[in-house]
Amino acid sequence: MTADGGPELIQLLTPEGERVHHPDYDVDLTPDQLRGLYRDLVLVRRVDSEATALQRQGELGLWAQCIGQEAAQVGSGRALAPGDFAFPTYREHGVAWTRGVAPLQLLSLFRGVTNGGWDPQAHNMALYTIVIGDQTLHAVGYAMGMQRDDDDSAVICYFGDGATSQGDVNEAFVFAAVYNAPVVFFCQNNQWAISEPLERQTRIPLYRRADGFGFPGVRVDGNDVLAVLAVTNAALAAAREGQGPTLIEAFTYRMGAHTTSDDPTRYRVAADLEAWKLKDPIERLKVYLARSGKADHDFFAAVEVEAQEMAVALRDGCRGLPDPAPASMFDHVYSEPHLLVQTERAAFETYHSSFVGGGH
Amino acid sequence: MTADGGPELIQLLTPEGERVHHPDYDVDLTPDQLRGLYRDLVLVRRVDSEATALQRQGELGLWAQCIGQEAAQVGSGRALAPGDFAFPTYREHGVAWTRGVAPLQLLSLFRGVTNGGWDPQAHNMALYTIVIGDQTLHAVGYAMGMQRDDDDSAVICYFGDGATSQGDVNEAFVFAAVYNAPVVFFCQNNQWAISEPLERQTRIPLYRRADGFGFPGVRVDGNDVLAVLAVTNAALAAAREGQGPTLIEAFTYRMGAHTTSDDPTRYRVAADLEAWKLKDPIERLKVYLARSGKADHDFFAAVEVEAQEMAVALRDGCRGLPDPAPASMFDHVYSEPHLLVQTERAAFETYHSSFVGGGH
Amino acid sequence: MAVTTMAKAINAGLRKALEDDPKVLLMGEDIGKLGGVFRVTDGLQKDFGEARVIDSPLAESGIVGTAVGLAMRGFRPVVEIQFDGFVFPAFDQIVTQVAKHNARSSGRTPMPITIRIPYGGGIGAVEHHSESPEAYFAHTAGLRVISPSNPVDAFAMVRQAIACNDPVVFFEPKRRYWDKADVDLTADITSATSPFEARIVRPGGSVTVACYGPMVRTCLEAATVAAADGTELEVIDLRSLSPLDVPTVAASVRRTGRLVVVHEAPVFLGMGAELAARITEECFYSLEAPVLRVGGYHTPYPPSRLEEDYLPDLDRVLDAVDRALAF
Amino acid sequence: MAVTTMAKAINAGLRKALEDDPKVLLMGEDIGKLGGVFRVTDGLQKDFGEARVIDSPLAESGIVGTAVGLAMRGFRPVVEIQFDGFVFPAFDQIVTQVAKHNARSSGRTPMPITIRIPYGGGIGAVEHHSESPEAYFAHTAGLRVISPSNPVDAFAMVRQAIACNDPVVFFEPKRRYWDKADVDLTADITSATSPFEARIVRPGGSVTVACYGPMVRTCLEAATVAAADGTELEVIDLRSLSPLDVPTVAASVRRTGRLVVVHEAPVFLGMGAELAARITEECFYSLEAPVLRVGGYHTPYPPSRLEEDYLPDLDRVLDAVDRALAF
Ligand SMILES: Cc1ncc(C[n+]2csc(CCOP(=O)(O)OP(=O)(O)O)c2C)c(N)n1
Ligand SMILES: Cc1ncc(C[n+]2csc(CCOP(=O)(O)OP(=O)(O)O)c2C)c(N)n1
Ligand SMILES: [Mg+2]
Ligand SMILES: [Mg+2]
Repeated sequence: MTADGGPELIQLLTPEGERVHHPDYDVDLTPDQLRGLYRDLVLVRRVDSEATALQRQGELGLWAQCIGQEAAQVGSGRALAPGDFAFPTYREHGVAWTRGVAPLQLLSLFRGVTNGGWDPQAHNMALYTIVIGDQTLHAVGYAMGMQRDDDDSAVICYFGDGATSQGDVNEAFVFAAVYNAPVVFFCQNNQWAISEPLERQTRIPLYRRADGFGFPGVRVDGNDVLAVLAVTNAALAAAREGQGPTLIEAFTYRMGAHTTSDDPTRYRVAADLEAWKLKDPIERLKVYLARSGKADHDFFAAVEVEAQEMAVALRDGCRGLPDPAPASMFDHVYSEPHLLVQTERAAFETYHSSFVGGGH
Repeated sequence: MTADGGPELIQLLTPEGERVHHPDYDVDLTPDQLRGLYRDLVLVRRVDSEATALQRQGELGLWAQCIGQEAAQVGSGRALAPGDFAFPTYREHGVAWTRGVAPLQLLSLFRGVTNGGWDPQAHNMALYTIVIGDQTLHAVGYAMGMQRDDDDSAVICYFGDGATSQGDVNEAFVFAAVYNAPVVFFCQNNQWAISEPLERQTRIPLYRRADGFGFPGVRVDGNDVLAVLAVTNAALAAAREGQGPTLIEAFTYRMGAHTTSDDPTRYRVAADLEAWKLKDPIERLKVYLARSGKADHDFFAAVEVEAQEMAVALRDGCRGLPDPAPASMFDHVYSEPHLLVQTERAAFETYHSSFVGGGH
Repeated sequence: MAVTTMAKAINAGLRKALEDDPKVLLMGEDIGKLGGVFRVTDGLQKDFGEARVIDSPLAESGIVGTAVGLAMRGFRPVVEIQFDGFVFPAFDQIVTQVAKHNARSSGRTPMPITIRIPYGGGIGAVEHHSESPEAYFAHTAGLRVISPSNPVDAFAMVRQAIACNDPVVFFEPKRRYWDKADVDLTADITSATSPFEARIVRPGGSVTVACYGPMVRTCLEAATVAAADGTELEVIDLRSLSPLDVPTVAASVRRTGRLVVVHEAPVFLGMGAELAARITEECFYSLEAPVLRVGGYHTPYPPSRLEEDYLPDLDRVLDAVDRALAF
Repeated sequence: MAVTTMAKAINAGLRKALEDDPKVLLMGEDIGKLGGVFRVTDGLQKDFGEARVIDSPLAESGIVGTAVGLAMRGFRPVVEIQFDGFVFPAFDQIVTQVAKHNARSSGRTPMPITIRIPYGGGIGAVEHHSESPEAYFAHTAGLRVISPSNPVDAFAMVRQAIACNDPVVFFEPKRRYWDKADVDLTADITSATSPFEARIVRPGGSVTVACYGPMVRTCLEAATVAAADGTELEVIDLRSLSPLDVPTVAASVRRTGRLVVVHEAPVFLGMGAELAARITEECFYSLEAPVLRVGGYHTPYPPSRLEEDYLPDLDRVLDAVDRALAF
């Protein structure tokens, strides 16, 4: 498997920031829209680096960095219509950004004050899913629901290269194909599943998995926000038009550790990271914007200022996140009364109140 | 999906018994070997029909008929070398036949005197697996064991068209591809998973599933014992030579009910069955043998006599199968002593012995 | 009122649910044209169409996982697992997603999913077709687990399960599918007893016998025999395993002083263990004997020719009753 | 003797098993180059090669399912499930195949598979990384389930699990991975106590406290505090959950008259239920109080900021002890 993605890689912006053309895919964006994407990328990266820092300071239990994958996430997220619905893994901070989920809501999960964090309906984005692959079936079911509602929206479903080995993901392919569900499978191939390289999951490029299930698969440069946008647009359009699923493999790289608990120096060489740094998704858009005169120094500076302000607010917000009330763990186990939970809750509260006046 | 298997169908013997040639696959069999295959097919069908009758007479709890699939099973089973290992579903009576498992051993399972029935090691064939798809991973694991033993044997793994939807089967494809395991995946596409037609499992031909995992897939006429033999030979050879897995789709038809509990008239039209009867695996070989002078009337008659004798013996054997001793259910739960099982067994035996002298 | 089998009563209940709420969907293997291997969904696809009564690919995790997505979209999926032994491929989706999603989303995305599972033995089937896996589900917070024992309850309880906003694992005692009773097929569920409450199906003062699903009939038969010997069994049909109606059982035990719990599932960590622990704690001073348990052994379900030796029967229930009385 | 953490003790045990028997294989996610997310397999791939210490695709059913095939071929696979909450995708292979295959084959094809699972909470992790699913496995006939509580036992028990011809689910209390003890890394397993026996880790006459895995340290700490108040706890480390060493607990309860069972797993249908039922049956006339249980609640494992409220701690153990004594 070629390290550069091979000839099948769809690209509209080279790592050097040169705008290139592709026979099948294109986007036509206004300078405003292009600057908007740049701003997205920068702010998402800032959320990510800020959260990483907060974890180091003990404010978060864990953080799963998305550095390097911003273009894949922002490009696909920005392709969505408001009525579309996104199913993320635990790393789609850039997608969450495009769905209007406040960064602080993401942090609340990694801080350990909630196992959720936002209202899925309010953002048309499901909660983060930690058990690898589970969400792919939810995505297909949701898309089947859209079919039944005669809603011509579509679903986008995120997962990683490692996830493609899970049975559930392949069952999702089966169901989506059989029911012709309006779902776009968006696989961010960041080359690693924790310490395991792609070769532990497949011997052919991942986009070709779709061949086995009878729907189209494409490989896009995941560090090229324009190409990702174009390819996702096309796949969503196909889904809306009743052509069923598409698998998009966004060829990218996990520039950070798997999570803040991980130490990638144990299993990968520094040279790889250096090579991928040259393909950075933000840098190439910046060069393109600057060279083409679509953005100037003032714009870039303003985005920096905005990022800085957001970071400060995020830090303060995070430190101020209150711990949930202890008894809240009993709150939503069921949505209707359940005798055992009621009994245990009462005992819990009695026991706790015994400490108020002194206790043991 | 074409009902006749399409142009990709590999065939060496037409439904009319005409020997045809294929650019990639062939077999060169002696008349003796050809007659042997015919005998296999006839005896397997007789086992099947006899077992069906025994079920109707209340001697078996259930029977899963293999009628119509004899060529797929015998052709692939006869391709195996003694050191190869077969993983069946619950319908591979023809494979069992080629592995030397006595038909009565199969019946013992369906009679309910055992959940197993034979010694897997003695026949290099695993026990029947009822939970759909589970055995495919066992097959890959076994093949990984062969790799580690530097044994250049191969594994063959059977499953149905319905099974291809299971996560486990797709995980088996992943593991086999990643480890390049010497395993032949043999899918008998008999067009039905109980009442569900193929279209509920896939929208493209099943042999193409392999494309998604990066190994070869072929579709063979599953009612053509010669083609099945040829194709299986080639796949086994590739596995032995270190080329890893192959997926064979044997395009065939379940001529009977799903099992003796099933009533296919509820979900499929009689015309289909009639069309498939014209492609019967036994008939075409008989025509070929007779026309080419490789077998004569005496041979066919002798096989009939043998089948008749076997049937009588099978009936008697089945009726004579003793029920297991009640306490035997505790025998092999563990292979080393386990306190709870010992305690329960002792109580069971005490309780039972209380009935001997009268009891309640 | 109509004399109806349990299978037909559930069919009628599903039909009513489909009629009453356009968001109700059925999904499973062979539930459409075939009407299910036990014909429980017979005729429903014909009447409600393929979009609402869905024959699925052969993949249990897929069935339950897509049901989760459908529930997120506002549907009320009712999925069928063809046999007890085939629920395990879906176990991850059930335990990880179905059970936990309401809590994870702070109640924003409830999971009104009904998982129908024919369970238990006694029908002479091959391996994996006779198991009683209910304890796995009852141990799992976020799931409700119920099981009817007769056609009347089956008709009401399946609709109540579907109407419930929480996920309900609905265990159908397959060997009682052909049991018959008079069922009022016009009854509405607002008047029915809560499915999460136990019911005393036969009052008696000597020994309390708690059971559910297929064992209720067995225990009622045992009670008839015992009565002839002058022992009055109070038979409680638990109906719900999560929540477990401990107060009803405890009140009975306070009267009788003795409890026998009966189920087909293995005794070790079965429902009887929980009931024994809880009743002993609640009724410590009322108990004249330890809670005794009758159930399956710590073995895989045996080949069918041995199932009569494996399954609790009238004699084993009476034996436990005798032992409880002898304490 | 060397001061060794539990994680390192298990590593040493795995190393010895690999050295002693060429049929032993390790398989799992990230166990090779990375040495496992907890470094329990650190260095083993380097020393034993990729054919014996296998980084697997990201698929738990695949890991366990291929292990079944390897076992059929005569290997002794030791598989790692990365965290407790990720065992469920493999549940079907474990319950349907690993557990039942020896019986199905009448003992001809045993399943000497060890399934290592780091379990339990207390490490501030995100969802699915802190669960205690042991009851699901202990309820399953055909599996053995054990859990060490300290480095010395961990070193012996992991080797005993691998040497056992039955499948063993080996639960590693992850928050005790860094606990240290003197471990004799030359000790051989023939002299070690059977892993299927409980051990009295602190004798005492007032109340018996049965626990296992991560809770043993907690209960020992509680015993120290109780002793200062004049209450002598007899702490039993169960070590094995299937089989459960009931005789050792019963003998203790006959002396103390009181039993408290402590585990992190939810109380409802947890190991405490079974122990309560069995001990009450065996020691009915010795018990001066009902068996009391301390454990997790019937809720999903809460977000980590609440885990201290969820997990049994010294105070909750002492509270139960007080309640038992007050009966
Ligand atoms: C079922 C399951 N098994 C194992 C894990 C532990 N785990 C968390 S992330 C991860 C690797 C995922 O790799 P990939 O799918 O490529 O996504 P990435 O993290 O690279 O974005 C693993 C093994 C898990 N969360 N769920
Ligand atoms: C996991 C699981 N789900 C459901 C079943 C019930 N079942 C038995 S056979 C069968 C259909 C299998 O179809 P296919 O794979 O095509 O094999 P065939 O029976 O046609 O040979 C089903 C659904 C099962 N045995 N296992
Ligand atoms: Mg990855
Ligand atoms: Mg089929």
